[in-house]
Amino acid sequence: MISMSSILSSRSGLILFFLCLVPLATAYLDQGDYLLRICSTAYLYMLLALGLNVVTGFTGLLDLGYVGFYLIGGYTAGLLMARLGWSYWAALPVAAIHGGLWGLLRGAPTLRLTGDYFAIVTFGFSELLFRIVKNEEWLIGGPNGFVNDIPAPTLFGYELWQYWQQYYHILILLILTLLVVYRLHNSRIGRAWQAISQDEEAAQTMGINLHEYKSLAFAISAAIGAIGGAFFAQFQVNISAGVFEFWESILILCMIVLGGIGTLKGALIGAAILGSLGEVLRISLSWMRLPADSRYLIFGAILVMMMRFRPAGILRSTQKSP
Amino acid sequence: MDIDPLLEITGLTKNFGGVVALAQVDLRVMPGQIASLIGPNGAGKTTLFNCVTGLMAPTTGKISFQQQDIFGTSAHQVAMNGIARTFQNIRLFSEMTVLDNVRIGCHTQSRGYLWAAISRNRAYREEELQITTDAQELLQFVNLENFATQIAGNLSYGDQRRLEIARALATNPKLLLLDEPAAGMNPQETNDLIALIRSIRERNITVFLIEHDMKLVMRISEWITVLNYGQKISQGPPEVVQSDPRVIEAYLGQSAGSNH
Amino acid sequence: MTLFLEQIVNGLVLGGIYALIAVGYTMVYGVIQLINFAHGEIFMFGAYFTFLCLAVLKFPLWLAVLASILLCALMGVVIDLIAYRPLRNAPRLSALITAIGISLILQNLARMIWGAEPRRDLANAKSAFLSQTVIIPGGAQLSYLDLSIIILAILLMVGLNRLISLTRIGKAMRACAQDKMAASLMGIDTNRVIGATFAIGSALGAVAGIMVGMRETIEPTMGYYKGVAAFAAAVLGGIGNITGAMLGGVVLGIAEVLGAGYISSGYRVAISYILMILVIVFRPAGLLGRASAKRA
Amino acid sequence: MKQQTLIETAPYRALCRLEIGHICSALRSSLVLLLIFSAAFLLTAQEAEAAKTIKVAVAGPFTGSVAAFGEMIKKGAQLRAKEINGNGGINSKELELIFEDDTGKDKEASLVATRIASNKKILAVVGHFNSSCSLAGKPIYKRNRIVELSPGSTNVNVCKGSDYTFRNLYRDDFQGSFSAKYIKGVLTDVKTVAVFFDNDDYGRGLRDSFKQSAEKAGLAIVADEAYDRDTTDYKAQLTKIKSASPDLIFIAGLYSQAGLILSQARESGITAQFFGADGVDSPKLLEIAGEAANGIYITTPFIFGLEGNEEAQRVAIAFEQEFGKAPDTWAALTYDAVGMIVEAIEKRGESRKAIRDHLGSLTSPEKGYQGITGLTYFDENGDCLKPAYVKQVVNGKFVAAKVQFLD
Amino acid sequence: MKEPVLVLDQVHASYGNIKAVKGISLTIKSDEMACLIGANGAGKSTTLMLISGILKPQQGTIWFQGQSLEGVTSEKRVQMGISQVPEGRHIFPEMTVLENLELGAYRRRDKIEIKQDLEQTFTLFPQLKERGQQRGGTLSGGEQQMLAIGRAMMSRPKLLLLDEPSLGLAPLIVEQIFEIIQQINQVGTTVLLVEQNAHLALMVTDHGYVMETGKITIEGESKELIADQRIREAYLGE
Repeated sequence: MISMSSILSSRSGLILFFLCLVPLATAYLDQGDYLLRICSTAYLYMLLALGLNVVTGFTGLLDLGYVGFYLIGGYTAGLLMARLGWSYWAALPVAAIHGGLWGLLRGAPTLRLTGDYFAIVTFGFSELLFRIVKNEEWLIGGPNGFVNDIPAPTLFGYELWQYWQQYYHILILLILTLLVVYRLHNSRIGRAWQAISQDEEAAQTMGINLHEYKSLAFAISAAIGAIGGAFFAQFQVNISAGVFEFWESILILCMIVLGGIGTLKGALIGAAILGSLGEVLRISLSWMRLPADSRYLIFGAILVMMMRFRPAGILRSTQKSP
Repeated sequence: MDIDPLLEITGLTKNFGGVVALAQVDLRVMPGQIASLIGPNGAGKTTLFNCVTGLMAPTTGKISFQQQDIFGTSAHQVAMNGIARTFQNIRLFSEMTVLDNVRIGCHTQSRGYLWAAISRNRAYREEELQITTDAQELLQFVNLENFATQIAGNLSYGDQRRLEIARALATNPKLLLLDEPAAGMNPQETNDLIALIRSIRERNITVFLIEHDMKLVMRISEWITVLNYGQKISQGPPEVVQSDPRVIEAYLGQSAGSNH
Repeated sequence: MTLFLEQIVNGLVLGGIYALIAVGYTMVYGVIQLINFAHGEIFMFGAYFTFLCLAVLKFPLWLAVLASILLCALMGVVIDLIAYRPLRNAPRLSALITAIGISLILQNLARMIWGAEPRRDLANAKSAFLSQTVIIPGGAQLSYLDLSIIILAILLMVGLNRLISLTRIGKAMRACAQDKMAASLMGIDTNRVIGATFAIGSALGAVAGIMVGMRETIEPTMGYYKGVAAFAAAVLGGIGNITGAMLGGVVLGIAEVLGAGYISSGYRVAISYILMILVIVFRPAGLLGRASAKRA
Repeated sequence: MKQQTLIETAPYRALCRLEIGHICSALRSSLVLLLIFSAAFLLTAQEAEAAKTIKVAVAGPFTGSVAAFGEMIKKGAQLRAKEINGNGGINSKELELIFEDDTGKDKEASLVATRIASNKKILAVVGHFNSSCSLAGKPIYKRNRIVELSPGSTNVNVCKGSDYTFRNLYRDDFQGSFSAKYIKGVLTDVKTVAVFFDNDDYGRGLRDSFKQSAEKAGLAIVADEAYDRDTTDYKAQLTKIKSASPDLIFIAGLYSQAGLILSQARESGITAQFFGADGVDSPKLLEIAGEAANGIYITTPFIFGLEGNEEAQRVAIAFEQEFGKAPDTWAALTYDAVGMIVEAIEKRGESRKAIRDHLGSLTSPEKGYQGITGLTYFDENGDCLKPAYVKQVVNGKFVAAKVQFLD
Repeated sequence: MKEPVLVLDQVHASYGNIKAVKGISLTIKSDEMACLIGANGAGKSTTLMLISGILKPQQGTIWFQGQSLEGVTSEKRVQMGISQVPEGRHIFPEMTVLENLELGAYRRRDKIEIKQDLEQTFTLFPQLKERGQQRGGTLSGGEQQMLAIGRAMMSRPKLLLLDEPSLGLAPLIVEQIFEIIQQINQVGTTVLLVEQNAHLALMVTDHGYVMETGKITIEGESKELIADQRIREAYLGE
């Protein structure tokens, strides 16, 4: 479709090329793997932020339970691979579809709800899922939602568990997601979402079927979350319920708030900053003999400050630009 | 007349928990007309529009559009059927560009769905091109072509009104409902609006409007319906309505009516 | 039968605590339509402030309790002043996100200052009298502390109801909740009334926090877990409705205890989520609320 | 003209390029930031190259809700390092401990594990404490071929399937069945038992093995209740347990909740004997439960002050001198774990592989490591066969139970 | 010569980009009854909101009894003697009639006189006395309007602003309400009435202002305005 040279000739293409070189550079660093892990985690958060952005950003509904889909994806892929021996490449799309279905299911009763009521239901939903994986040992196979020894994906007989492989893996997933979300955002569907977020009634009088387009957003957002979860399951090898706590939802929300709700760039930047800042803080807080968890204080401060002074994100001081 | 009415409302009633907003209203709009709905504040005019466009569920009655029953149809379906509207207190997608506002109006005119949007196949690209061209054309029609890339919320009041009309036109309606299009406009703007409404009619679109500016109403309407306290008190061509004592009474008070 | 009765008593104690917290959520929602996520944290700080006054400032218990209630009331007012008031005219989601942010800040502030480990200092500081137990008719046994929680909750609820229905400030609160524009046309300083609402709600939350601290432990996450349950109680009773919050608290407390006792203790916490979702989806106005326009 | 720029009449290829450009520009700005952060971070990660030291990581919950365990682990390790360095270090190199805080959460643990494993200068890991954290770190350590020696994880699965994971204490299945046997054999008045367990991996695992053995031993399980760490009100479950009137209540959980359970149980008028597992074994239990803790029996991998262990006495005194408080079980186990790693380095050399080879060779009592907590040697999984002891709270203090039950 | 109670001097106000009031000036003299008439969206209600202090003007000054109202909060204005009956009545639906009236006197501390005023209100609106313990929301439209006026009077205003008191009411009730308004004015309260029903408004008032698209286009003695052909035009487009 597009020739390699045309990509390389553009400045942005060069950046992409540069990103692909990161693992080579880190190979010579003392803690290169660790750095790659941080990068991969940041990409994962970027992917999740893009997914959350579809509902919270594009259609303007505050989703406080996004981690629920992350959880569904993680457990679907994790269980299929660890318990039933599925290949990752089969488990990934199944996880995405499963997540999307739950997005629809969760969406159905909430279609009429707006604002804070929607937020509460999403919150309750993810907390319920959290309880279910924690308690239902027969389903998960381990206590506390433990799924052990999730195998790494294999490609032509090679196991892709090394950090540089994981790095490319998530980078590719991220770029594909970005492509899909970008194209949707700049299409008839994306415009309909935007219209819904600004004025539901006016959108209806434009012939936009509210329920249909909201459901579509829920499903796509959920599927992206589930893809993130599936990646995470094999990345982490062991997953447990504890990973999918409520605060994870808030962290992702914080990312899109920081970058500016409703824009792709904002979601990416917010996730990049907080995804890596989180790690820096974790280390530096422990130097200050403060609990590593206190980094959430800073996330909280970011939410408050952004809403107060820059509701449109760090990049923009005024309202949306095209 | 053997032409069928475009919009026919019979016995339309709307209750809000005991309060009757519309009581047994009968009304017709003929194709190609510029019709008006007038009446004092709180007479139920906007409620009637809301019932027709599906934003409110009427209590009882019959609404048919092109001989098709549209009573209780959902708002988006009404739009798909060919009824477009504007709002009394301008409801643009104010954070989007002017062009995008109109392109959203083109929603009814396009089919592309998930796969098309993701793959950007030929059909999709042609459709997007078509939408953009149409939207451009409509912006020209309402004299906003130079504002296409601006954020709708930043336009002046009169421009916002016209943009809302362009957006409604983009849904390719057969009937356009305008809710107080001249509110807050100065005489010059009002004159332009009259011209605009006339040229909309020339596009074979029937116009049905609510308006308080009587000069405007009397100048362009071919048929006027008057509501008061949710009831139809008069209807007819401007001259007839103007001299109807019930109308004068409703507007100027009892004594003025008898003075006349 | 005794078992059932004891569980009901357990539920009432828990319900009393939930009701006290829920009232804070519901009052604020009633006046400014904001889910004050940080309210649970104020409840938590109520316990920590008392601990602080006891352990560091060496106040006697009664003074520590009083000081902590006042501090929490002040905290509620200050939070409103610096975080919510500037957003009064902003989109509602901004205020909600801010509330979540404040909640995160406060919770982690407590974690930074006092550590994440649970503390029993408050429970150990309570007078020996409160630890004694009493057998009530029917054979159920409960401690004086639990008994006083039930009684105190009832007294405070009755007091609050009186305050809201009879006093000048109470009327002003109701006026603000029903029609803010008309209220300011009456000469009511709406910002001051909103401040008072935060103060009263926070003070009641602090009372609940102190009682939980004496009965259970103090930890930074207590505000979140008990806060969510209490919020569910507020939704259950119809958010914005004070009597509803009281009822919702008691219903939820009993439901939770009976659920843990007779269904599955693993899902104990989940009961509040389930009830909350069911209420929102099927009866958004809550048990006592009238059908109202959808929440925007 | 204006119109031309707005309508995308350009051919598809140009459209695609435009799109890639948009996407990349979005990626670019974020990634530049990401890289800046990473670089800043890397600077902090690269420690100044000090004198030649031998680096060993200690990972545990130094903050968080079980920080009391972490504190003792840290101090135990620090004491051992101080002693070793005081005696001239390892092969005359200084032992440097690198503490990494996993906060007791598995998600943090995997990050910590990557951080440790990717630092090639670190030769081994003492940790993690929580079973879930050890499990989370396991695959990472395995892939990076670095030894993980846990001084506290008792979950059955911790050492399975990895040649690089070891522990110097018993497993939960042993602990569970030991407790059941002890109750049957020593507390002969007990006929009926209730289980109250933490609804997580530790609590559930322990509860399963205890229940099984208890039933086998002929004890009647009259109640089996779970609690969540999120809740601090256990009266509902306790009331239910009380109505079953058991002679003994077995708590499978951690000290903070157990302390609360004890005091709430007393308030509810429960008079049954309590019995806890090693998760309860922390001085903090006494702080939290106060008087209500009196009488509870606790299984533990080690007790200071058992007769005939002079080395342990010496360490206890040294610990108290150093830190001003008495050491607990976990400090002792960590003390030994650091010792084992050091011994491995001394015997086999300064490499990750050498340490693994050494630990892997400790397969029989004769080859085992003799530390203050007893003799440690490993089976094919890396689990070790060590006895369990029982202690009891008497007058607000931990004392060794009168009857130890060593079979 | 009566002194002016309220003076608006070149006041501008807007909502976002939309200019609602474009430099209006008017003077209302003490004990006078004035009206502001005009079509929907002309800016009449906005003008009242500016006087009450609910909205802040962008430009221009409002004077009340010779004192500039700049920076004076709406609460303070009530205390100074400006009281508004808002469009759509805005009574407190969940409170009893009595409570609604009591709230009208929120700023006052003189308990005995409040009681007297309450009695006076009940003589003015006997229906309200019967419904004292009924919730405001259950009243009929006319009763609600009476309650809203009664409530506004409870603050003992010097200037009473009325926003479309006839809105949605049956003609008989409108007549009744207008009679009461006239009574209120005769007792010594200055009244500014905003009305759509032009004739009615001009019949009862001394002075009239006509607003169109944010500006005052016609002003004069009400008696003269009634006969003014321009008003007929504005309303009926003749």
